[in-house]
Amino acid sequence: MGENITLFSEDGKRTDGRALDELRPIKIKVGVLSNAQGSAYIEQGKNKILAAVYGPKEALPKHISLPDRCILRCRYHMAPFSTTERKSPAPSRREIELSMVLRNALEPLVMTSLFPRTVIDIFIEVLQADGGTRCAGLTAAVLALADAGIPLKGLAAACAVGKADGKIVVDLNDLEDKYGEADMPIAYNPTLDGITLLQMDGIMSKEEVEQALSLAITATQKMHKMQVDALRERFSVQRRET
Amino acid sequence: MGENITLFSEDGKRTDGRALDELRPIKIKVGVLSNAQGSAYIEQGKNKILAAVYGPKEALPKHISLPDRCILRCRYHMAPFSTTERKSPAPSRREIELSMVLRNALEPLVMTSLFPRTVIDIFIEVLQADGGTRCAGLTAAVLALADAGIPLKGLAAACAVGKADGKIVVDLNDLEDKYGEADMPIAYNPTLDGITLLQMDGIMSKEEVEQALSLAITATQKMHKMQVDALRERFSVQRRET
Amino acid sequence: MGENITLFSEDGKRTDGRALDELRPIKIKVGVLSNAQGSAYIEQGKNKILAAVYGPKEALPKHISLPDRCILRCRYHMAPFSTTERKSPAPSRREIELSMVLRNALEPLVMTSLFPRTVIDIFIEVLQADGGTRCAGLTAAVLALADAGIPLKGLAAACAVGKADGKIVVDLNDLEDKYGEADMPIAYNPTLDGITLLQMDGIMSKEEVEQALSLAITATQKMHKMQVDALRERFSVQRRET
Amino acid sequence: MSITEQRPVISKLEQQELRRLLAENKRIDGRSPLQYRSISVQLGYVEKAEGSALVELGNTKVLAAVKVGIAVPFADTPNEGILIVNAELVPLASPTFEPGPPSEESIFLSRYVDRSIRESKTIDLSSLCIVPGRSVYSLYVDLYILDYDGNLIDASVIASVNALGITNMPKYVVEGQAIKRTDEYFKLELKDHPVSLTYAFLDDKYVVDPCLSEEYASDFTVSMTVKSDDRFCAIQKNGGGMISPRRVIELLERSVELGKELRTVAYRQLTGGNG
Amino acid sequence: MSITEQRPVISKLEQQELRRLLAENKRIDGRSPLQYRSISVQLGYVEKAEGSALVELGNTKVLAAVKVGIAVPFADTPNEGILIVNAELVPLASPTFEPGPPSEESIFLSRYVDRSIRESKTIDLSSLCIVPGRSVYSLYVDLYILDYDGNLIDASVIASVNALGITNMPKYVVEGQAIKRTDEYFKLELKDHPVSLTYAFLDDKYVVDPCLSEEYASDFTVSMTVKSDDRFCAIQKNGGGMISPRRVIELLERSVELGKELRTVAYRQLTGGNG
Amino acid sequence: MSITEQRPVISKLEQQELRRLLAENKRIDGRSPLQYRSISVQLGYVEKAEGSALVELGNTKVLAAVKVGIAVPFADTPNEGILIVNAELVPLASPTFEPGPPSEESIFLSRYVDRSIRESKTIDLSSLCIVPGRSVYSLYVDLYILDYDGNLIDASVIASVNALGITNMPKYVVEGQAIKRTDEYFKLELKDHPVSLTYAFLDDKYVVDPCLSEEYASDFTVSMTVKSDDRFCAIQKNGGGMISPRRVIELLERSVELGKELRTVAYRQLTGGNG
Repeated sequence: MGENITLFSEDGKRTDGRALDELRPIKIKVGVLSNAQGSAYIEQGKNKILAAVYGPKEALPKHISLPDRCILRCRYHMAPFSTTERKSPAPSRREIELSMVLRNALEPLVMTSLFPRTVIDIFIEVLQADGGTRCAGLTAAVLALADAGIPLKGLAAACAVGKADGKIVVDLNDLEDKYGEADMPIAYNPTLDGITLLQMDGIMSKEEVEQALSLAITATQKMHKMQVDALRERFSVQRRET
Repeated sequence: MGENITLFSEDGKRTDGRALDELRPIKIKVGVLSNAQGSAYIEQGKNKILAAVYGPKEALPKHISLPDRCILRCRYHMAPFSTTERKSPAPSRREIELSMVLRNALEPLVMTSLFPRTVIDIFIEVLQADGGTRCAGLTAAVLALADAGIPLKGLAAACAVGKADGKIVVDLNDLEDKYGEADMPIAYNPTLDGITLLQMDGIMSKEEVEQALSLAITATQKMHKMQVDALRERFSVQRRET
Repeated sequence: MGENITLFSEDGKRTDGRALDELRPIKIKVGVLSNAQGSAYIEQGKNKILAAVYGPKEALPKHISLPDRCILRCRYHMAPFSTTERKSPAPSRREIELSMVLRNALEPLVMTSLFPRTVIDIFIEVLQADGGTRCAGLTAAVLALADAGIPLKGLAAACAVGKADGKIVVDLNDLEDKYGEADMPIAYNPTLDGITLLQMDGIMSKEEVEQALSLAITATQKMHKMQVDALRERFSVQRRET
Repeated sequence: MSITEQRPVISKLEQQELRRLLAENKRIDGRSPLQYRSISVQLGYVEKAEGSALVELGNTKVLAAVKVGIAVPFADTPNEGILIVNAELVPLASPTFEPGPPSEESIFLSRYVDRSIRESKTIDLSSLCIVPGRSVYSLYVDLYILDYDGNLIDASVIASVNALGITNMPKYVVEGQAIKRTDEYFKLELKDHPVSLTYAFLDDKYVVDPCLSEEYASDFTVSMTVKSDDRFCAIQKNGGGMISPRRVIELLERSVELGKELRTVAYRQLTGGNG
Repeated sequence: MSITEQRPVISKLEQQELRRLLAENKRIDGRSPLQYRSISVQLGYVEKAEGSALVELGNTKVLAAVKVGIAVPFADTPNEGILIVNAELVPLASPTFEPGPPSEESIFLSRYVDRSIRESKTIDLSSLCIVPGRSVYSLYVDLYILDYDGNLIDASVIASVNALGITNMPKYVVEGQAIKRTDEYFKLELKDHPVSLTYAFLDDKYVVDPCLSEEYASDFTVSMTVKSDDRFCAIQKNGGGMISPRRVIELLERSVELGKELRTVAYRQLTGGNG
Repeated sequence: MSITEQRPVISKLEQQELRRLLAENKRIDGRSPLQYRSISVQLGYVEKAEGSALVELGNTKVLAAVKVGIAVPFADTPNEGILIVNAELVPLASPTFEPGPPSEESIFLSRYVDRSIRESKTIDLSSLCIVPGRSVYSLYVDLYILDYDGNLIDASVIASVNALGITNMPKYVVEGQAIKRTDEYFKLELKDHPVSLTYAFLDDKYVVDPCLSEEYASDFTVSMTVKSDDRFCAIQKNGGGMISPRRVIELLERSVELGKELRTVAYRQLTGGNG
């Protein structure tokens, strides 16, 4: 913002050497915690994020429950050491907003009507933040739900697209997030052709939004495959164990 | 307070041109909000205050309810922009005290035994403050209760009286409130000859308190008429509407 | 800490003239409050501490109750004026920890299985602090429990032992607490030979801990006698009253 | 933690009625799907604020007020003024608003309005610096929801921009180490006139500017803030449900069109009739 | 939000008994309607505070302690010391006092005591300035309710004034930019000796200095603080119910009379027997 | 207020099973009573922290991270750096951990770890002073409990000391009134390698390093922190129940022995295999 940061090298590569439509290296592991019913860990760039799921379980106090479906509770939280400057562990306004945004993005994936009067708790802990934490967190949370054996309408993966130095790019890193012109996080389910998370900050024209949207769909489809692989690995491990 | 503020001009008029026993211009409107069961708006000097009433409704959690009558909840709150310096929206100690004082002043007017186990919520929002907000707020809240169709033992209007530059005055404005010697807010029901709100800050002798009390009774009787007019207008409008 | 504080005079006496194994002057009075079911007051050195007990009474909300025994709630709190610098009345992290430590030290003394589904509240208020407040507070709280007529497995008295200027001492005063090498608060029931509170801060060798432990047992046995005397006085007063 | 919200139970009948009407491109209050409610704007409602506007969008009433102060700038933007947007869902506006610390809904609302103003650069914050690194103007935009009949976002953006548009800034002079307030004022300059357009979706049909019963019946809403140059500065899907990419693109088009109209109406008093 | 308080249920029988007694000008503890309970004052109870007093009014026990510090003055009163009154309704005093942040009752109590001291100018705050605009004395008056048998207000005013009356102020000297504490002390001077008189009303009858069961049975109470010169510096009706103007005037008279007596008793140790 | 904790109901059967095993000096996971679980330490897990370590003690997972900053020293220790230990019982680690402000368990944990480090003088805080009274280093040690299978205390001490042991301190230079960060770093020096040993008691039998089901079944636990020179710097009985003085003395002996072993394993990577 105002500073002369160059987001592209002379050969058109991004600050971390990627092409415009290239995702950062991603590492996903499902079933990483012993107490949680379901859990998943994701590394995307330098992001390190854990997601865990507890439930469905009885909703207490009762007045929060719904007679026809299960409710979701979701907490997105950043560890105090996840950012360059230490962050207070108390939830910031941003974390409160993102907890809601992520709950809204996860809710349409869950077959909530199968578990009336119950609650599912979803915890997303950012251990290290490197731009795009809400998206990586969602990608992990979906897997934690699947790992918990909760029936889903489908998986969804999320990825930020946006604009940096005038170009539409995929999977913004920390620098592009801070100094770019626009940031548009998107969660997408390819089977149902449905977007469950859609936000945009910054400035883009209609045409640029359309172009970014199309990049996001391709990127989340790639991530979808990694999700499936991670689940497959998880279940094959379980099979070996039994 | 230590500063040389003159509260009277040479012809004995107050800083805003009023006589000692003269009220500021008052504008009252009943039924100004669409969601609330009852509402009222008052302008008194530069005060701009909204009051709204919800209820009677089931008291939840149940342990707050009373078996023989309805309970009242009351919140007096100042908008952050209502004062010269921006005020934090979190309730101050003063606002907590006044919420209690106003609840206590409203409670004897309501026929609470008609609605056992229920609760009535009263919200008073000061949009602009100009001295005497608790009194103007009460005057509006009584009308909001009436507008909600809640049976009352009677109306009550409130007005601050006090002492400024040695003289007993009615309806203190902001300057007189700040630099005067004493401030005595009073709510009075003329039919039952009953005072429901009585406070005094500052210094007055027994005789001065008596004199102020007598001024307050005359002033609140005038305001009582305005309350009746505002209710009449409200109901005639409703009649026209139907 | 780093300052040259001498904790012993040339004749080997402590800063307040005591011998190594000598307790400070102690004054105990049981039954000092009118509303509480049980209460006790202790002065130990310049410590002035009140303890009060309410209960057993119905545990509300119900979900905090236990089907097979009564639960305890305990609050250790320091008055804002109890310390040299004024202390905020909001509970500090230290006070939260000590509330838990004291609850854990009192719980094994109470015959909790006699009162299923109930709660006993224990309040400890430090009016003036002079080192060893948790121990003196516990000594008083045990008496408040007895005064409330709650069946106990036995009394317990508490005392800090520790190391100051290389010597093992009993009942540390404020100076020894601050500038000494180690502080070890202990609550002990002589009949059951049981320690219910054990903490240590600072540095001591195994042999020093053993020596301190032995001093603590002698000291708490002396205090146990004072507790019994204070209860006897309380009950004789009550007998006289009836 | 964010928890699934409990909407007031809308009778199945009412929801069915909305569906039936939507199938015929009709709405419960007689509007067509892409018709906005009437807007009234009262400028300068609160004299004690440096700028204020009371906006009525149908029965929804939002009061925005701007308080101007002096503050130390944030360490990472020493040359920029401070803009803070705060929204209060005042309990007199709705039985569902509770007193207490800001709810997630109010945080969400204020953050969306903040983005709409900040990202569109409606206010040039670098023009609000007095002494770099030491003293800058602070603008507190307080949103006060007084009556709630749906679509708080669009009404709040309109109220905020109007309040900012008439804000009187006290002039300060630097005298040595001190900063002194003068009796002079200058007008805060608006660099843009953003509007937000909110759509409520029910079974893949949508309406713009939903009233409260439409909001409750809907699966989710999408808000889009459009700048005067037709570019977008904020988008947000709010609530559960899924939207297809095709629909998003459709909404972008709608918003450019509808935004032009809305801008003219919403800021008529600021611009003398020219959006 | 303030909510109708839930008083412990007083059996109808007990309330009837109080009524019956009042009809005969009698009270449950044998007092006459305008008789105060006995007062005991223990000065200097807390040695770590610069001033303190433990007051027992019947079974009601209030400990007041004054802590003296140095602070930056408020911007609007750069030449005045700071006085802060804080009341803690300590849970060991009553089953109705709960641990946690200050309740409205405790806020009300501390604000009434604050007014009684501040408005009567018992402390000349302008004498507590060290360096104008930079350093002033701060006086924290902490009220600690230890046992609650009614009439906290009157007991708290007495405890506070007594604690202030023996407060030792450390002397400070200004050395260039720094302020240094010396070993010397001076006595805080009391300019007035205010007392509060509280009356509990039941069916238009009233008693002074209500005990707890009278407070619970009453419709409301009225407190009046009287200065040494018989003028009033604070009045407060507390609780529901209505009072007629005639009754208020009657209470003013009563308070002047009773105030003289109470002042002599309450501040005997401060004044050597002369109120 | 501290309230009797509600432990998940362990079936009577399971508790009986533990008792039966203990009577034979056996444990539920096959360990002998004084056998520690296996420990894995991953240094530098969080690159954004100046030091960090992920410790797995059986299924218990604790992440410790050190953030280094600059702060004004406390008034009573103007020449010392600041050490703050904070523990978060993150709700994803256990169904019994709830989001919200620090629970008493988390406060207790962080304060015990703080004492273990501070009293053992593992960090020489006086070496962390930059300008006396004005600028010192601050070390924030954040403990993040990620998976909870008992014995958080021992795991947390190990994680904290490991994280501190690899902490890179940015060098600062004093230039006139200002303090400037340089590009250089130095290693924080550990003066000691304390370890905590935690024992769980059931009917006067005890085991070291309890797993979660042992913790739940136990009457209480005792933790003891031993320095490299075999002296103790922190002891804490936690939970109800009574312990005899004889048993305490026995634990002191055990802790010296077991501490030696544990230190070698826990800090192998820091010390190159020599505890």
